[in-house]
Amino acid sequence: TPLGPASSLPQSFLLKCLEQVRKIQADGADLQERLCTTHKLCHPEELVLLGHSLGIPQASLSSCSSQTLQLTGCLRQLHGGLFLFQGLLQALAGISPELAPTLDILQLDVTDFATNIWLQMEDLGVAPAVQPTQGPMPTFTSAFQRRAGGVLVASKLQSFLELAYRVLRYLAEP
Amino acid sequence: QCGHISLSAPIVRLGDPITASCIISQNCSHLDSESHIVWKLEAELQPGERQQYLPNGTLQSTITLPHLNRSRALLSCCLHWGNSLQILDQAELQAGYPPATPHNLSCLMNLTTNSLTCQWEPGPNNHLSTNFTLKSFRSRGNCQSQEDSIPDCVPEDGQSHCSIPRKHLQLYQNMGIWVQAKNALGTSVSPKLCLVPMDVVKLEPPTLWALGPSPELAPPQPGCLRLRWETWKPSLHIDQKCELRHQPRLGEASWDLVGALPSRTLQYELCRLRPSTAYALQMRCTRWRLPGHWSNWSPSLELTTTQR
Amino acid sequence: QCGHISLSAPIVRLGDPITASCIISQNCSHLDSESHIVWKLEAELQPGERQQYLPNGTLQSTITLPHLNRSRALLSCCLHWGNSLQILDQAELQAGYPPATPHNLSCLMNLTTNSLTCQWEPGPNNHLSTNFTLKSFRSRGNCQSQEDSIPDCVPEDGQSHCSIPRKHLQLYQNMGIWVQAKNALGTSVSPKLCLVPMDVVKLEPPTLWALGPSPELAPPQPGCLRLRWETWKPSLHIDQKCELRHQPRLGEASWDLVGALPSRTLQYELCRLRPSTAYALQMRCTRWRLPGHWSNWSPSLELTTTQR
Repeated sequence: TPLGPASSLPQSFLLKCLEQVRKIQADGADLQERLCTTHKLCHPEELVLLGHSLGIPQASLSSCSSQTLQLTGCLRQLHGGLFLFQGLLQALAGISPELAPTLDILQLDVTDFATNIWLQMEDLGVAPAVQPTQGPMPTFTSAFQRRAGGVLVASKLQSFLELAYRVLRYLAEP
Repeated sequence: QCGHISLSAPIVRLGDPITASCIISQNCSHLDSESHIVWKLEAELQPGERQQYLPNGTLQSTITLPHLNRSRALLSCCLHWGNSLQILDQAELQAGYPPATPHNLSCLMNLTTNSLTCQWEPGPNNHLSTNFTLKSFRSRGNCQSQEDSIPDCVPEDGQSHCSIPRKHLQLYQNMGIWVQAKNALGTSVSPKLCLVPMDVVKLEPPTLWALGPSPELAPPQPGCLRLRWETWKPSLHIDQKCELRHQPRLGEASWDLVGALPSRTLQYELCRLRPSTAYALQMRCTRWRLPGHWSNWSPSLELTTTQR
Repeated sequence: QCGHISLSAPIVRLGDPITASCIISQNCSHLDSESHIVWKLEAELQPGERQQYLPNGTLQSTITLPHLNRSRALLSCCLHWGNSLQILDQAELQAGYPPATPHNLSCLMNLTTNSLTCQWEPGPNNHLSTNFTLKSFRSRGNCQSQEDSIPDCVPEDGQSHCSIPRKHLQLYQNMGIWVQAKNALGTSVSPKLCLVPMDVVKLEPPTLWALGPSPELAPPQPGCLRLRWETWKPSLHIDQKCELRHQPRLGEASWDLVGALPSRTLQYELCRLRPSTAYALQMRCTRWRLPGHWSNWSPSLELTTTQR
């Protein structure tokens, strides 16, 4: 049964989600800044062609748009997207010694956020019957590809979080 | 082996009795009917041993020390030989108490080290080597049920604090945490804490800056001060509310408080102060509307109000 | 792989040429006859590439940078696509020099850490990651023949000293010691030292004490001072000779030296000094009749001679 808009989501859950989004955005910005300063990879637009060949999947938040907000679908897409980014960040392992700590924190924060949404869906009885399984992930075969992949994944993550933040803010408005 | 001591127990409670027996084998080759085993506790001879020859010709002596009142003592099994007393074996006796219950367990989430640091009071010295372990598990509800366990956190020797690294934490989920103390005489566990790491974040104070005169701004009113502040950088993602307190630097006036301020402002004007007076200002913040601890008060920012 | 750079050599000598080729495969799927590979060194476009289509349809471009003058540089293989320049692969170019010969190798035997500490000067920066290793072996004669080798001593990152632990040392036998420097462009070795650890002991200075007046002793003569000294405790087993120097604390007089003193005395009288004058006394010692280094001078002991 789809949920009514904000009514059923606890305020503390929404406030925690907003806090987590801000943290992940900060982690992501830190990763992007380090990729730029350390490896001179500063613009995702320069890596579009490479991105196509690597086949980096896209996460959709279509059920979260303000016009057609469908809460259960939105929560599931939010979780699905975060779960996808967990896999992508994992695939970037070995990116470079300087970036590894930043990538680890980013991955932990994304995983925490995904878990919180899953647990909330379970509490509301709208969680999918089965935990999602990770689809095929791009294989990064060189240090350069992991760094270029890092730029592309971080930039997609920021766009995803921007959308998520907007819908969570809307849901949290009293 | 020439002589061998065996103990009723290697470690006993302080003041309890302890029984030791010493067997001296034939290959000590100096045994004869007059041979007599002598016991020494540290340097003092101990009376009251019972000695007997065993069928296989070995000599056995047994002694019971009624009250072992020292946490460490050396027990020696000796034999008169010529005019000397020969030490044939030694055993270290240990006595103490089972560990007291660790108490005052408290934890703080450290945003710079990204770890949850817990500390406790170990209780009185029990004279024995005691291992403390910080145990924890993740839980959905209020820590009644255990979801999945977290690896034990073993503090450095003699330390009464331990830090659980970020990779074992779920910052927004409940965790059950307690301390276990274990030594040779027993085990004790502290009362259990149930907390969410992000709800016990240790916030550092915000930073206050004076706002210098600037072309876009009219000069401040007499009896007013202009300042701005920003919360501690690692907590920028956390919504907070802050409090400002101020008092004239000289004289005995107590602090005045301005509450419920936003966690960041580019420009704030504090008025209804005495003109041309030097003031000390301090600020602290707390995570808000979500639970959290107040930070300490910031160092003082000293500003002087303009003349009338 | 969409694009792949291969280099003539990952590391070249500074100023040498370097050739790179970039192959762009079909699965970049945007290749057409107008496609043009562009090379960038850091942010600057590099002219002079030679491009060709290979039989299997892949596009290959080769470029030679005549002089690589930067120790680190990022080379990018790019492709015009729409109105953007797409980066398809990057390679980190490194340039530097083979390691200079490490020089000024010297070693001291440290009696407190019980290790032989050697230090050297690495020579000018060669811009490449260079591993220094302190190598040594035990030898009967004057290090011409190697008896048995000693494990390599690897200094901590960036350090130009290393300590060989006591368990690898025979303190009274000859040792051949040298430093090897190795990087991607070559290896160099320092001149070899041949030494006996105990002959290069680093002695700490002796300790001087004033001799207070005492009943058994007659008061010191005017112009005389009484003192005693003792060599550094860890070197008490080493026969030493010592030197005492003294100078009036005030004024410009230079140091006066008293040589060949025993390494320990319970009471020494220094005379022919100016009466009622404050003197500074210092002492140093060296292993003697066996070879050794002089210790530093001890801190000053300040004594004043009695009136006439």
